[in-house]
Amino acid sequence: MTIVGGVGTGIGVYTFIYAKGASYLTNNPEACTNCHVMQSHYDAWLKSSHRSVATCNSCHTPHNFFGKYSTKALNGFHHSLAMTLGDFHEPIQISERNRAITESTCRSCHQDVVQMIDRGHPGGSDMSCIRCHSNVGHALGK
Amino acid sequence: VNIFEHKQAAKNPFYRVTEITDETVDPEVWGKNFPLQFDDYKKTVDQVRTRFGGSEAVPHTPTNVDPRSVVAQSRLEEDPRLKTMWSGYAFSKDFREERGHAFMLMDQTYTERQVVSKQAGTCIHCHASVYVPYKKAGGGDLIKGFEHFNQMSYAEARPSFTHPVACIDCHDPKSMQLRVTRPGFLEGMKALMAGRGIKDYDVNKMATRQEMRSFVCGQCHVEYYFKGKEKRLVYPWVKGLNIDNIMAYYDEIKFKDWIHGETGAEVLKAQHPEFEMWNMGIHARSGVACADCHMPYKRVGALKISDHWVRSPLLNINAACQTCHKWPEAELKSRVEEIQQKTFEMRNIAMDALMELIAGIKSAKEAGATDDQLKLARDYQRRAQFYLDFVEAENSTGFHAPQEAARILAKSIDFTRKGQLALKIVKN
Amino acid sequence: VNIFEHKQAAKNPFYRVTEITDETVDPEVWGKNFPLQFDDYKKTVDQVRTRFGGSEAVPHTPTNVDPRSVVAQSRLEEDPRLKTMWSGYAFSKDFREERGHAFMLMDQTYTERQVVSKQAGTCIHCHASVYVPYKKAGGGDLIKGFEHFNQMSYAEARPSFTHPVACIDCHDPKSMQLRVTRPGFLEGMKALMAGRGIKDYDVNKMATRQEMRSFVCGQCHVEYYFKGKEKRLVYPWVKGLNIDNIMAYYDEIKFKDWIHGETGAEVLKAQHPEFEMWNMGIHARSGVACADCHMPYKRVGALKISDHWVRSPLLNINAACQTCHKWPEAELKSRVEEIQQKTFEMRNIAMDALMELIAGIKSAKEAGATDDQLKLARDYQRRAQFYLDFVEAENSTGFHAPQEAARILAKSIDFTRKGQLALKIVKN
Ligand code: HEC
Ligand code: HEC
Ligand code: HEC
Ligand code: HEC
Ligand code: HEC
Ligand code: HEC
Ligand code: HEC
Ligand code: HEC
Ligand code: HEC
Ligand code: HEC
Ligand code: HEC
Ligand code: HEC
Ligand code: HEC
Ligand code: HEC
Ligand SMILES: [Ca+2]
Ligand SMILES: [Ca+2]
Repeated sequence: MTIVGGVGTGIGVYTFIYAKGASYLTNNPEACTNCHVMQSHYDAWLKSSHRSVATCNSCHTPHNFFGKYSTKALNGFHHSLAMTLGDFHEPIQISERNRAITESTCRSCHQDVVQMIDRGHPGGSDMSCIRCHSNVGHALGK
Repeated sequence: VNIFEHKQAAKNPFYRVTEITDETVDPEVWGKNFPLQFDDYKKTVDQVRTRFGGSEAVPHTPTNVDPRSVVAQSRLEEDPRLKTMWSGYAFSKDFREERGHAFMLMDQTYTERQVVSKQAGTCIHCHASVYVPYKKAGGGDLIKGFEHFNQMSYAEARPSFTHPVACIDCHDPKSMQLRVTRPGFLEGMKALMAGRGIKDYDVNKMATRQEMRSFVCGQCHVEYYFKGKEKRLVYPWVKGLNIDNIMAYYDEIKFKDWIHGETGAEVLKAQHPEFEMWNMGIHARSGVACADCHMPYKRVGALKISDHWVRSPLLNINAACQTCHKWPEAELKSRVEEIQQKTFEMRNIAMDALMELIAGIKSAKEAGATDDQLKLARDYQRRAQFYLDFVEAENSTGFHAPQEAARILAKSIDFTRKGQLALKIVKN
Repeated sequence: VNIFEHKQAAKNPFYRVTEITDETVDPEVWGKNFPLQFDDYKKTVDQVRTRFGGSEAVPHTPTNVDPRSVVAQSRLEEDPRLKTMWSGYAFSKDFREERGHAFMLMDQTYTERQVVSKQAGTCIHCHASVYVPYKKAGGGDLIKGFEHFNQMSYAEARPSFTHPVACIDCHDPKSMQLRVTRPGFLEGMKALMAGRGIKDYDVNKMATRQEMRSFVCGQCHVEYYFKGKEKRLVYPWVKGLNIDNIMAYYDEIKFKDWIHGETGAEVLKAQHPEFEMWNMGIHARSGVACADCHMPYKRVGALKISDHWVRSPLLNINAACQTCHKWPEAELKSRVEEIQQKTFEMRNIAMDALMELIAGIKSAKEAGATDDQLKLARDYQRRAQFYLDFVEAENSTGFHAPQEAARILAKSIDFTRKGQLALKIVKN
């Protein structure tokens, strides 16, 4: 763990720049495909129902300025770290935090539609949009 | 846990034109606030057949005892072997395909089973909006009211109830959150959870929202029996939800529903174990709830709502299945029907086998075999019949848990086989 | 640094350092061009057990007849009932869990079945790289070479083959496209398709790429029999791929594998019908191929290659399943094992039942029952046994088609039941 942290910071910066890290901060989906491991998501996104209405960042960063860039910074760090060490889980899995962000972005765009069904519950409201709509962004495998 | 949850709790998205309280039974009143849901709710009067489900509208000449002008098709006429299986029990006189929720009170009141044998007040638990009448009769205590009606005859209890299952049976009128109002389910789940080491389980406090989307249906779509003289409604789940657990429980308490008319075996009737079977299937395991398929979301104008026209998903494949499965409708339908066809094939094999066992015991009895000599064969009949009936009575024809339904039928056939062998020994 | 390498690798996936032709059998030569695939291919020597699959490395003291120092566990020792089922047949002497492709030629050569009965040259069809030797022996004609070796004894044929299944058996050396090289499969599919109204079906010309990802496995992982004196290898699919079709076919041609040692019944041996079972399951129906699960894509640098370490997907769940199913590994594993456990439960019920039937026929025979009197019971044994063996011999323990496996076992139990009843009539 400690080794990962120490090495990560050093090489991470290098990797970030090498892999066209700067374009990561834009909204252009192609920014994500600078890494080939994102290619299949990009390809699937091109065929998805959201292709013309939402970019990667529309779903993967919170819909407010500070949330967006802090998320990107954090994710950017994990990304270059993972890329550098090359030992991430395959297939790639979304983290809990990023899943929650994605869920919040669905609600942010579709508030009107879902206002009647999206409510709390005493035992916990585990209403998840992607339980049913897992294919909206990019249908992999299916 | 989820970062978006705080915001949600505060939301109260419902615009109300009239006040509804914990005493408002009439769905029409609720419908003033929620016209979209109410409109769909009323559609459960529709009758359309699918290959194995839905229901067929069969004309009926109204009589004094049974004023219905339309009923569902008789299952006894479709398959007379059922009469033999249920010989000596009210089910052998009248058993029909079930239809929409709108009919539940009427169909219970006028089934011929009421005529041939005196039914208990307990019956009402699953065929009417009972929440308010139970609470009233119990002086505010739901359970007391439940016990009160259980001990009446059906005829005595019946006048206190007016509506089939209504909004108040599934919803909290203030928040519109789902809630369970059925004592049978509340107590059944408590027993089940206790068996799993969870004490004092309270469905309404501890279940998640997604669980509730099945639990409100599990209030009624379950196997049950009437316990003791008080005719308390009990869901037999202390040992667990699967059929082996349930059988073990009935054996332990030596329960029987009736004595078989042709063989003298102490037999059991299985009833609509949709909740139990669903629980054994891959959809439950994947977190897919009854409401996901039987009340899928639909869009009305700009709004998404739950379709309150509870019915066969095969009549609504697009909304019920296609959000999760991107196969064409015809393909999805044929996947279901192939599963059902195989279940039906095995059910028929098990049924034919059972008929032979019953005939065998009957003729051994007539030939003078003693109770002692017939004991084993009868015990196998009890098992063979309960296992078969568990799949027969379950209304998805195997779809809710295909492999489990097949496993149950395989065991049924094996019990029959052993019963027939036990008879052979008698004869030799 | 990784990324640098990745980018490099992406540019040129295939370096051809050596020429390979339609006569190059040795995978090591192919491996010069495709080192990644070759590396994985070699790993099939690994032996790891899963709950029901994989294989266990069991030490073996080399002898003159059998020089292997490691074998897989004996299934006969694990379940001695198998010996009774196969009584009178070589399988009752030696039957082991199958292991990786690397062992196929060795395990066939040294199985004790070779010792107790003279095996045919036909056997080699599925246990060696046969493409080049067949073509050579046939003077360029694959089918002629096939016929040539079929009619030899195994011992005579054996020296012409050197490698277990090799690259050339599945790949066209020029394009690396998949191809089917096995006469048994080419002819079996032709017959199957003709039955469906498609004339002159040619796998290598008419199958889609996704189909080929299963067909290359269907070359060997199928039910088969040796036809006539020429011992031609035939896949019994003329009437269709499911067990009812296959049974009907064997009945029509009055085929038997052997006469049962204890009962005298004319019985059949089912063998590894993975292709047939898979075909009856939901994955096949959804277009999921053998290679998707048993040779899933894996990433090596920037390349995605097919994992040529063909093995149990349970040893590789993330690559084999998680591309399609986003459940945690432990959950996926337990889904499979639950299906398998239920299949195993039913298999055991059917097996116990069969043991009783065999004992029954045997003792009736010993008590002097005539062939005529035993005819019906023996016929039911034939059926009960073939259906049971179809699931027993299928190597996924039900996973490839859970409901179908259960249906087959339910029918097996029913055949046994009828067999025992037929015996009862004899006795009375
Ligand atoms: C530096 C190369 C690179 C770039 C550029 C990149 N990714 Fe990734 N991404 C990866 C790698 C490697 C992983 C797997 C890491 C892991 O699982 O922790 C990953 C994982 C993810 C995950 C799942 C893991 C998680 O933390 O939730 C998401 C979501 C994701 N990427 C989205 C994006 C988006 C959106 C962009 C563009 C804004 C992007 N990626 C650009 C390399 C990259
Ligand atoms: C319409 C919303 C949406 C868009 C647009 C979108 N995604 Fe996603 N993404 C999701 C959702 C939802 C998940 C979680 C999927 C799951 O867990 O089933 C996800 C998960 C991921 C993951 C984690 C791995 C996985 O498959 O679960 C990666 C990587 C990813 N997205 C990358 C991208 C990239 C790159 C783009 C742009 C080319 C993109 N996404 C566009 C909604 C979206
Ligand atoms: C940037 C805004 C935005 C985000 C973020 C977004 N959507 Fe959408 N979505 C749209 C728009 C715009 C449409 C098309 C217009 C319409 O029909 O409302 C759409 C259409 C849809 C549809 C109907 C078409 C289809 O694919 O079946 C669904 C379902 C849907 N979105 C679900 C989701 C879910 C689930 C998420 C989160 C994982 C999400 N959306 C995230 C803007 C967004
Ligand atoms: C994954 C989808 C799915 C889930 C989840 C599901 N069902 Fe079903 N159900 C079906 C299908 C499909 C049928 C077969 C309908 C037919 O034959 O027409 C069916 C049949 C039924 C029937 C008979 C309907 C008829 O038309 O005769 C009842 C009652 C029923 N289900 C209740 C339930 C209950 C209660 C639950 C939860 C405990 C549940 N179902 C969960 C899909 C589902
Ligand atoms: C209060 C008891 C009760 C509750 C709660 C209940 N049901 Fe029913 N359900 C019944 C009865 C009784 C019938 C049969 C009515 C008849 O045949 O007259 C029925 C019939 C059905 C049918 C058959 C319709 C047809 O056309 O054949 C389906 C499907 C169904 N219910 C699903 C559900 C689902 C899903 C839920 C939960 C959302 C649910 N039920 C909740 C008692 C209940
Ligand atoms: C635990 C809940 C429950 C109890 C208690 C209950 N029912 Fe039902 N009943 C149902 C459900 C659910 C259905 C619909 C599914 C089915 O028919 O299999 C149904 C269907 C019916 C039907 C229509 C189909 C048929 O069987 O002809 C009749 C009539 C009926 N019940 C009568 C009764 C009577 C009489 C009693 C009391 C002895 C009773 N019910 C007790 C839940 C219950
Ligand atoms: C239980 C399954 C389920 C869940 C959970 C779910 N949806 Fe849906 N959603 C559906 C179905 C079914 C439809 C199709 C309704 C129709 O076509 O009538 C739909 C339709 C939609 C549409 C498109 C309406 C249209 O036709 O344009 C949007 C947008 C949408 N959902 C967003 C969401 C969001 C956001 C969430 C999470 C808050 C969510 N959904 C949760 C099942 C679900
Ligand atoms: C058999 C049970 C049942 C009955 C009876 C019932 N509902 Fe529902 N209702 C549900 C379920 C399940 C949901 C989905 C709730 C969730 O996901 O939290 C729901 C959701 C709702 C919602 C929230 C918005 C939506 O559509 O999802 C409203 C409003 C509603 N019902 C009104 C009514 C009204 C009005 C009646 C009577 C006319 C009624 N319900 C009868 C089971 C029922
Ligand atoms: C909310 C999501 C969801 C809905 C709605 C849903 N399913 Fe499924 N279904 C699943 C999942 C998850 C699986 C398990 C396989 C997997 O993990 O992908 C599954 C598995 C299946 C299978 C294979 C299992 C088997 O028993 O052979 C069939 C067939 C199937 N579904 C049909 C249907 C049909 C028909 C409907 C509608 C009546 C339906 N499903 C509704 C999510 C869903
Ligand atoms: C959806 C995934 C999937 C597909 C498609 C599939 N299999 Fe399997 N297969 C499995 C699983 C899971 C097992 C059980 C492994 C175990 O028990 O360890 C298995 C077991 C096997 C085994 C025994 C393996 C062992 O370790 O003993 C063989 C041989 C096999 N499959 C061959 C095939 C063939 C040939 C096909 C195509 C005709 C096929 N499989 C299609 C998932 C699959
Ligand atoms: C149609 C293809 C095919 C033919 C022909 C064939 N095999 Fe096999 N054999 C297989 C497959 C596939 C396996 C692995 C699956 C299994 O063992 O069930 C196997 C496994 C074996 C094994 C290892 C497991 C065991 O049974 O102990 C032996 C030994 C074996 N075969 C011997 C033979 C002999 C001897 C013959 C000729 C009588 C023969 N095989 C003919 C395909 C074939
Ligand atoms: C030339 C015949 C042949 C072909 C082609 C073939 N197999 Fe096999 N396979 C065998 C034999 C024989 C064995 C058993 C070897 C032994 O036990 O010595 C076997 C064993 C296996 C095993 C068991 C491994 C274990 O550890 O238990 C799996 C899994 C398997 N094969 C899958 C496949 C798949 C997937 C394909 C196609 C991609 C395929 N096979 C193609 C003949 C073949
Ligand atoms: C039992 C059948 C089988 C054998 C033996 C086999 N392969 Fe393959 N191979 C496959 C399958 C299946 C694919 C996937 C092809 C596709 O999707 O079109 C594949 C794909 C490939 C590819 C294309 C890239 C990739 O990885 O998907 C290469 C290169 C390859 N194999 C080389 C070899 C070499 C070298 C050998 C011998 C060491 C070999 N193969 C032996 C079945 C086999
Ligand atoms: C290429 C896609 C793909 C792969 C790889 C795959 N599956 Fe599936 N699986 C499916 C589809 C499609 C269904 C059918 C349900 C549906 O339509 O969503 C399914 C259904 C299932 C089901 C429910 C059916 C049943 O029989 O109960 C299980 C369990 C399952 N898969 C497990 C696995 C396991 C374990 C693996 C890996 C060994 C695997 N799958 C690999 C696509 C796949
Ligand atoms: Ca019905
Ligand atoms: Ca094995």
